[in-house]
Amino acid sequence: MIAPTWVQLVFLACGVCFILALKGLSGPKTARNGNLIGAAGAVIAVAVPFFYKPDGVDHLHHVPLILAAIAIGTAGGVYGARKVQMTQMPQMVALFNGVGGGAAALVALLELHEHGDLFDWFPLAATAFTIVVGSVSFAGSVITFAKLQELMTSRPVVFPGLPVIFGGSFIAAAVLSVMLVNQPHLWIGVVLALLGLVVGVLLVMPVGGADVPIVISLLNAFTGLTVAAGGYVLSNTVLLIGGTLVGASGTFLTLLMANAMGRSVANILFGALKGGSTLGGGEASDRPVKSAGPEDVAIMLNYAERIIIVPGYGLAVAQAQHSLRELVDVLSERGAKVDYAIHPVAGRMPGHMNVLLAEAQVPYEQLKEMDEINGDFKDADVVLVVGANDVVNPAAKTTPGAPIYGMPILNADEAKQVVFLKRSMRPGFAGIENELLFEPNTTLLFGDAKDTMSKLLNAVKAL
Amino acid sequence: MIAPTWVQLVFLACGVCFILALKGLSGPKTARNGNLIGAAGAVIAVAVPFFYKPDGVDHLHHVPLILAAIAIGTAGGVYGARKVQMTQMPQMVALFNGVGGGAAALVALLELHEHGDLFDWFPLAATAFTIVVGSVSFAGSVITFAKLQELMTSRPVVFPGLPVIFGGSFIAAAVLSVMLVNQPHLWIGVVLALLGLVVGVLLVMPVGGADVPIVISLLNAFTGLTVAAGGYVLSNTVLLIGGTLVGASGTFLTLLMANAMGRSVANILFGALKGGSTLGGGEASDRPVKSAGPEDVAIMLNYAERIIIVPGYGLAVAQAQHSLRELVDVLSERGAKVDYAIHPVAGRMPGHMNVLLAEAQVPYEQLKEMDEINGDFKDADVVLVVGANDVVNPAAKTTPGAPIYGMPILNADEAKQVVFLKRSMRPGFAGIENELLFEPNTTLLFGDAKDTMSKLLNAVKAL
Amino acid sequence: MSVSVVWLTFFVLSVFVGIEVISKVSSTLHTPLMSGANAIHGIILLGAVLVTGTTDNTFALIVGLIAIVLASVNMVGGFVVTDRMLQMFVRKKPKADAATQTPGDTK
Amino acid sequence: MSVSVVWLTFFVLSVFVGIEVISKVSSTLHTPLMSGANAIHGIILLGAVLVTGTTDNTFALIVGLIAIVLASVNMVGGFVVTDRMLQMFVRKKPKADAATQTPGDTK
Ligand SMILES: NC(=O)c1ccc[n+]([C@@H]2O[C@H](COP(=O)([O-])OP(=O)(O)OC[C@H]3O[C@@H](n4cnc5c(N)ncnc54)[C@H](OP(=O)(O)O)[C@@H]3O)[C@@H](O)[C@H]2O)c1
Ligand SMILES: NC(=O)c1ccc[n+]([C@@H]2O[C@H](COP(=O)([O-])OP(=O)(O)OC[C@H]3O[C@@H](n4cnc5c(N)ncnc54)[C@H](OP(=O)(O)O)[C@@H]3O)[C@@H](O)[C@H]2O)c1
Repeated sequence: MIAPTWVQLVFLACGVCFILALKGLSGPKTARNGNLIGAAGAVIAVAVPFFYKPDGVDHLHHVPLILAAIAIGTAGGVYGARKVQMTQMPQMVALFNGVGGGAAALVALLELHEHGDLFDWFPLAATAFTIVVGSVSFAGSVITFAKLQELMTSRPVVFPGLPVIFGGSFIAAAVLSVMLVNQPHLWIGVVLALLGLVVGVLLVMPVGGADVPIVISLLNAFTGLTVAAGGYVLSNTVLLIGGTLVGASGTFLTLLMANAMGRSVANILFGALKGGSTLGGGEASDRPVKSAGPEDVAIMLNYAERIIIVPGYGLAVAQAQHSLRELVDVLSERGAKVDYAIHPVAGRMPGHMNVLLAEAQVPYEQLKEMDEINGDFKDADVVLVVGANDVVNPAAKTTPGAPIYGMPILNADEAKQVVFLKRSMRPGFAGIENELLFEPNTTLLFGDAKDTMSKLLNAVKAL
Repeated sequence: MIAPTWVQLVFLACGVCFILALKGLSGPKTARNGNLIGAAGAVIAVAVPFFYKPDGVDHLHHVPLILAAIAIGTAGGVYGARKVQMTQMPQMVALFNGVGGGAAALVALLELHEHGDLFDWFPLAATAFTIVVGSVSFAGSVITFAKLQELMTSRPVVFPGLPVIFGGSFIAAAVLSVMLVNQPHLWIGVVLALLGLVVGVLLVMPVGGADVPIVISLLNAFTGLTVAAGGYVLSNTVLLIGGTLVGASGTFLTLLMANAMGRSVANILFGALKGGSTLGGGEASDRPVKSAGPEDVAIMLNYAERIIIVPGYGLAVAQAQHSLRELVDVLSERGAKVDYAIHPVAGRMPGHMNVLLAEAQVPYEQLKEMDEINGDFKDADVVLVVGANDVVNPAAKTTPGAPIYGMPILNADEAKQVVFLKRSMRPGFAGIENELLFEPNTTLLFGDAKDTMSKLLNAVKAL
Repeated sequence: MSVSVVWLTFFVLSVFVGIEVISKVSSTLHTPLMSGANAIHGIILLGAVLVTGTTDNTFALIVGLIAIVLASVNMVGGFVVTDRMLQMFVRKKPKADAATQTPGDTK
Repeated sequence: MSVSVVWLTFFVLSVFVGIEVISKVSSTLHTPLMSGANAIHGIILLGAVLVTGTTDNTFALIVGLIAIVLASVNMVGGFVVTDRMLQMFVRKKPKADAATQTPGDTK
């Protein structure tokens, strides 16, 4: 497809928009504008084919149908994006990523069907890559979605023959790709797509508990690379640049995230296959703990000078962030120094907790990152752990073999008093018991966080 | 020039080396390896043409002569690079940059001579650009060298007709470039080169005192862009990528530097043309000051608990950094807390002071950047200003119109005692008087820094 | 230059841009960044439109339209959801004293 | 794609790489960075070699040889002088206590 020069220049400009978008998205002040620039680039790029004669045809065919399809997709996308709760953001990203991967695979299949016989070996290899990896991304994202939405167990799913089936599908995909390069038949492409789906499912199934969001990020990078390969097949710079940007930055981001959890990506993906260690307990223990009512905790907070809040996923689920913000305001007014300690993987995705607290209008300055505040815990009078668990679990330091072993944690155990707000003795996402719950200076305040938090707020106000 | 695929791949790899080189050079731990990777890429790229058949000719002609020329250039470059003193680094960079720009202009002239009649308008425009800007870079760098090496006055040189001549040459260059695009005659190229030389001289002449190093950085970026344009003319990726990298990063670096001096680049280049403000005094004043001997200063230092050293260009000229390091070691041993406050433009180039102190093996941790230490001056018992002047001159804050007005400075004036080591009452590079010298809590220790520093060291040791 | 080398060069340069441009991101912004990047690869919509609009085979047309729907969900939904997340970061203007704010807006 | 657009794309991407790659540099390293970048544009030597080695005109040959000499000074000198500067940064290994060092090596 040779496009006229002005089209090529517009596409280059759209590629630049994507660069500026990523650049913007990596700074808090510029993030929103960055996203808008990216959207502008994307919209312009998509509008272009309606205004020139692509690939020898005198005009774009099926324009009404295409516009209708875009309208349907847009409506669905906007609806989903508007309705989703902030706690469900990871699932949403996974789903959007999956459909993108699926679309890339379909585009590659079509291109194979239409022009495959004219292709050289290199474009054919890129086509095979796009079909397989796009399907992997699609199927993997769907499973990820199911796990996070609790449509299926979030624990690792492993069965005896899994590594064999996985390896077999992988090899079959490689062999078929080579076949496709030699003879560009559509059926080979279709089989490749099906194999990709199998590989995608098998890739994500054994990934357990705490690690699913890393997989989302990885699949996101995969989709980026498939789009880049698709751009090569279609000779389209904007697809190539946009896809490559996402592929490269996504891969890097995945490494950053895995790093924040103290894990390697290989370990996350294949750890469960080697058996064992990601399979934590999961049932509630009945060892004795110290529990208290909101009034007792209120008194404790009232006399504390230095308070650190550790918010976690449960805070978000309970939608207790607004009452928490209010509680913090009251306590600060009374002279206590209160900060939020944000663990990088608190919540279900890195940076997720910041989004949730930002939603509740917590001032940015009160949010302290882990490295910044970890030294302060030993001076804290009270640490209030609201719906968090794994991110303060000392097993990460003390129990080799625990699924979170090696992950840096917040040193809540060093504080004078620790108060947990949770509903039960059930463990967190990683499925392992938290020794800190049984320590003598730990107090539990049972109940749904939203409910206990407002009781606590009233009790503090009453003092 | 269509090169075989392997050559193109090698060139791409060399381009990647340059990227990695710049990346490495921007971190202290990786800098040296980065530079070596860049050198490796450059050497490989230059070796390539000896191993394939460029441009239809069956082999590279004149190989012995070319190798001889490379040998001569290498010998000269290595000799210069080895012999230069660290204080003269800015001149050396200027000179190397200038010859690079000159080479680019010559290459473009040759290309015009050999293939100009085959060129489209766009390559011709690029050729014109390379010739003009390469010559500007060459001439400008030579003048810069002369100014820094004190072969001519470092004060701004302005004469009445200057803006007119400058503007005229500029317009003439533009007109001739248009002519060249229409009819690729060699003589037009030669005239363009001469005009470029004139523009280069006139561009740097009026830049005065403190600002010359910014001009080096700017000319460096110019040369990068000419090399990029040359790469386009020769259809050579490695020239294009390497040149563009330098052009872009050099421009950015120039802005960073100008920012550190609190000036705009336009103001630096054309400030003097508008007349006036960059023309400081330059003669020594004879207002009364308080001076003292090394013994008095030694006693002062001996009883100080918090000492901050402000090193400047004079320290480097005097080669007193080694005795200074020794003095600091002795004082630290006796329990004082001593740090070096490094102004970003102390010395003659940003970061220059760090190089000089690193040469004297001052430990990295004792070097504090301006923002880091500026709050500490008010607690300092003694500030020892060694061969520095402008970077502690309060005129930057108090005297609008002073050449350094707006530049952030080190708050030495807030300290309890200030001691200056300098030879005379003469001003610094910017040519303006320093009020701080006349303050009641300022003491002057006159003499060459190397000499007074060792006397001071002995006096301290004797206590 | 051969076409494949040209594309390889685009690819290599874009890899560096992609990595360098985000290498300073703070973990606060990981989620919106991932989501924004996710929206960007929705540009596969352009590919889907080009392929669908140049075919005359009914089967290909149907598959192409499905690809368009999927890709638009990715692209449009991605940008909208990212914007929704980022709105929250922007809303917080520096207040004189966080503790004296009115508690309002508790959903 | 047309050749000029290809080169323009290379240029644009390289501009971003160039800026992003150095945007984290601390002012400590400005001087070596400038010097290293200066050495990199010495790659014009490659251009000088290519032009000189494909001409048969004596005048052009002489000019080309001059260009080669100048460019090699830029390239080789640039890398060597940068290395010399950077050696100083590397030499300092963390010492137990800076104050107890032997003063030696005062030139
Ligand atoms: N953010 C990321 O990037 C990322 C990525 C991958 C994995 N993860 C994983 O996600 C986990 C994050 O740790 P976390 O400490 O934030 O969460 P967590 O360990 O999953 O703990 C959440 C706690 O909240 C409690 N909870 C749930 N709903 C509640 C409600 N309505 N009211 C009160 N409490 C409620 C739960 O206890 P009850 O059931 O007893 O109430 C649970 O103990 C880690 O395992 C991390 O590795 C995060
Ligand atoms: N680093 C950069 O990036 C950069 C870029 C552009 C411009 N500049 C300019 O360079 C200047 C740097 O400021 P600075 O404070 O480092 O230097 P400065 O203002 O030039 O002062 C140097 C002082 O050292 C004294 N001195 C010279 N030789 C000496 C010797 N042998 N022994 C003792 N003292 C000696 C001089 O006084 P006596 O003659 O009385 O001895 C002079 O006052 C600023 O104006 C800055 O803007 C720097």
